[in-house]
Amino acid sequence: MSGRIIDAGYHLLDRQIIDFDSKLGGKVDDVELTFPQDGSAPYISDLYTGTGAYLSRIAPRLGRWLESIAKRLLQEEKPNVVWFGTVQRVQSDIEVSVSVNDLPTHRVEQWTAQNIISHIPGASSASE
Amino acid sequence: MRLSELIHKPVVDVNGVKLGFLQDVRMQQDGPILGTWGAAFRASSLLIVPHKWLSQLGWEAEHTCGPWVIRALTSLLNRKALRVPWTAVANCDGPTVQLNIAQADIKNVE
Amino acid sequence: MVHAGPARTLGPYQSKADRTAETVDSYVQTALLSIELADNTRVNLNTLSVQLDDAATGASGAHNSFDTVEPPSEIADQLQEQLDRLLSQVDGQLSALATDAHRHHISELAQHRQPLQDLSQQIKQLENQLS
Amino acid sequence: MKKVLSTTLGILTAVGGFVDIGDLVASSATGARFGMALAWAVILGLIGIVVFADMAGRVAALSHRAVFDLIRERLGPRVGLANLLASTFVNFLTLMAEIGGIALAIELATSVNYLLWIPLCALAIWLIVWRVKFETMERVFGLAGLALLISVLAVFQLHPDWNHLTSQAIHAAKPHSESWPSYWYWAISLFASAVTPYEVFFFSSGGIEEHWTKEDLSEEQANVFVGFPIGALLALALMALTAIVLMPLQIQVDHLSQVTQPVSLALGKLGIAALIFGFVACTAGAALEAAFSSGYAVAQYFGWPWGKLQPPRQAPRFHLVVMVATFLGMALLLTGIDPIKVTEYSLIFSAAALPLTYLPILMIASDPEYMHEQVNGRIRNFMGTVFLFIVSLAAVAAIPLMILTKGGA
Repeated sequence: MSGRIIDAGYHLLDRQIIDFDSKLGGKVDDVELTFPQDGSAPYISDLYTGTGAYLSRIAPRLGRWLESIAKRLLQEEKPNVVWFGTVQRVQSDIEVSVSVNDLPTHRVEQWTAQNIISHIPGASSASE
Repeated sequence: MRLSELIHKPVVDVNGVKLGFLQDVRMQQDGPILGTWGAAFRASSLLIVPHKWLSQLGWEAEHTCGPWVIRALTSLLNRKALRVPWTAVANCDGPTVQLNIAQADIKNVE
Repeated sequence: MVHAGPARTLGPYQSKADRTAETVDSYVQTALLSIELADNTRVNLNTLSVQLDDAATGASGAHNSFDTVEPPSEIADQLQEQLDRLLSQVDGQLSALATDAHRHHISELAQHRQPLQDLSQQIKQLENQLS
Repeated sequence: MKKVLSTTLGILTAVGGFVDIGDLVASSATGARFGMALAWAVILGLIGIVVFADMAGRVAALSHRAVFDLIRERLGPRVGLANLLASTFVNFLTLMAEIGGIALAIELATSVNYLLWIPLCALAIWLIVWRVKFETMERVFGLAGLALLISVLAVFQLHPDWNHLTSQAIHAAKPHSESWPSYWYWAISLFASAVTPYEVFFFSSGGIEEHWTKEDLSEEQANVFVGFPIGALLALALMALTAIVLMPLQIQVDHLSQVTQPVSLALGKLGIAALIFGFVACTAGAALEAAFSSGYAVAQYFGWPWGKLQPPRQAPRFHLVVMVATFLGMALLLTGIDPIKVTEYSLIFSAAALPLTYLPILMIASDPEYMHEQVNGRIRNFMGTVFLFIVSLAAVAAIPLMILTKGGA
């Protein structure tokens, strides 16, 4: 019985993702189970994060529709996925080794920052 | 397949007897190596519970913390929970999780 | 005037009249307290005029919502006429009071004390008959 | 002085629960109608919020996770979403009411119609969230709110019959002129407003904004045991003032201007000046608390960056939520909605949010994965369970009572 034991739903689903600099990068909205060809037990290969994956759990049709749009728009096979290989630590939150700017949720965050927030004076300076 | 499709799916034994709902999949860190993480988490067993709404209120079998009255109520409501090794799963991409053993032969694993 | 619909029996109409009288009397007492505070220069002008404005609008609001209810019978008609007369006098006094306050005629406020006290007395008598 | 300064987060949080615009009128209105008979509801609310704010503060200090982040984790997306919608609606209604409250308080000082002040107040609240450091905002509004302590001075100045007041409070008897439904409606609205969920969102998120760790548990405790009792004291003082002055005159309180009369009688113009300054500070503090909580709840539920730890550019959606809530509130207020009535309607939605907020907190505070060795002891768990039951009872009774009494009429 080597290695750590977790319950996937309890320890991963809806947990906060943080990057190496402990910046917040969205929630784990779903977990990808990959079934190996040899029929052995499935393993966790990726984490899903983003509105599409989130909605798929509450309103599946709406969520999948949104995801298909994101795929076409961003020309990426799995736009809202974080490879489990980049995970550093699984505790009460999930730390990944990439920067938050490379995480899927960053696109909408970036869009809001550029198109709305930065037009207002004082957007980039720390408050005093 | 996504974990959210599995969670709360009804679990059926080899004779079609409904055993309850899948609350969660226990994972053991002995899968293939993934990047800097190391060995991936591989499914080792699954937990079958009688009512799915319990975990929606945060009253999950085996994980509920809090005052004893809440813990007592949760374990009472989940007393029929069953933990079955993943090897007992025949297939799980249909509308139910189909097991390859009968209810009688299920022995509760840790 | 838009009628909010007749109150079928005397009971509900009477309790509506009783509640209206109670509310208006509360505003009259509020105004009387403001006058006393102004007399002893214990309240600044701005707060005083807001107090008296609120009392005036509050009382006339209660009066209007009472008038929208159609009295169901002759006895109720008599009650409505009696209360309506009192409420109209109250409205007159309170709006004059509020105007005086806005014009900073503080010395003139005291002249409204006696009429308001009489009106409050009459409203209380009417309330005792009703409940 | 350092000690007092370090408890301003608790004071500011308590302001939202005990002396926001709804409570300023509600405490005064219940004093004028029931005397001190409903004092027990304020005390019960105080104990309840102390129990849960302390737990939420400890969770924040130990796990560095704020309340709404944990609510979704514990209850899952669907039930978590139901709580998010209910809480966000309460936060929004409260924010709107508080902006109106600031304007009403300024109107008392200037007699210029409150509607004219609303755009300015909304802009000021948004600007503070946008530019001012969290600690600075907390110090300024936490301390400024203490101006309301003038009401405590006024009570003593009136030399009341203390035995009569205390016996009213102890017997908690319903005056014969009042009906039981309205007695219980006002009791529940006083209790529910003392334990409103956004206090716990604000307090726990504030703890993280202040970088609380295990070493800051004593500061967290000071905030809870200084801040909230002061809030309750202010609410009880306002209740006593109207019980002493307005109840004998059979004056019913439904305007902020009436709340100033007892202090004016006791302390004259200086008293009113301090009281109105206290009104502005408290309603502004409550508005900031509601504005921040609107952003906190939504951002923490979705895992977005939140709070004042970084410039607005790096927490864009958090600031967007606060901005939309503030200016939408302003727009609705300009249509003439009565700010004081708005807080009563928010009671309905807090009915749903109350149990779904405090159950997860109670569970996580006993979970070693989050609290390590600081898990709840027997006393905290016992008090937590008792108040979870009381809060759920109040939540269930709130809506029917509101309908029965047509809003406490």
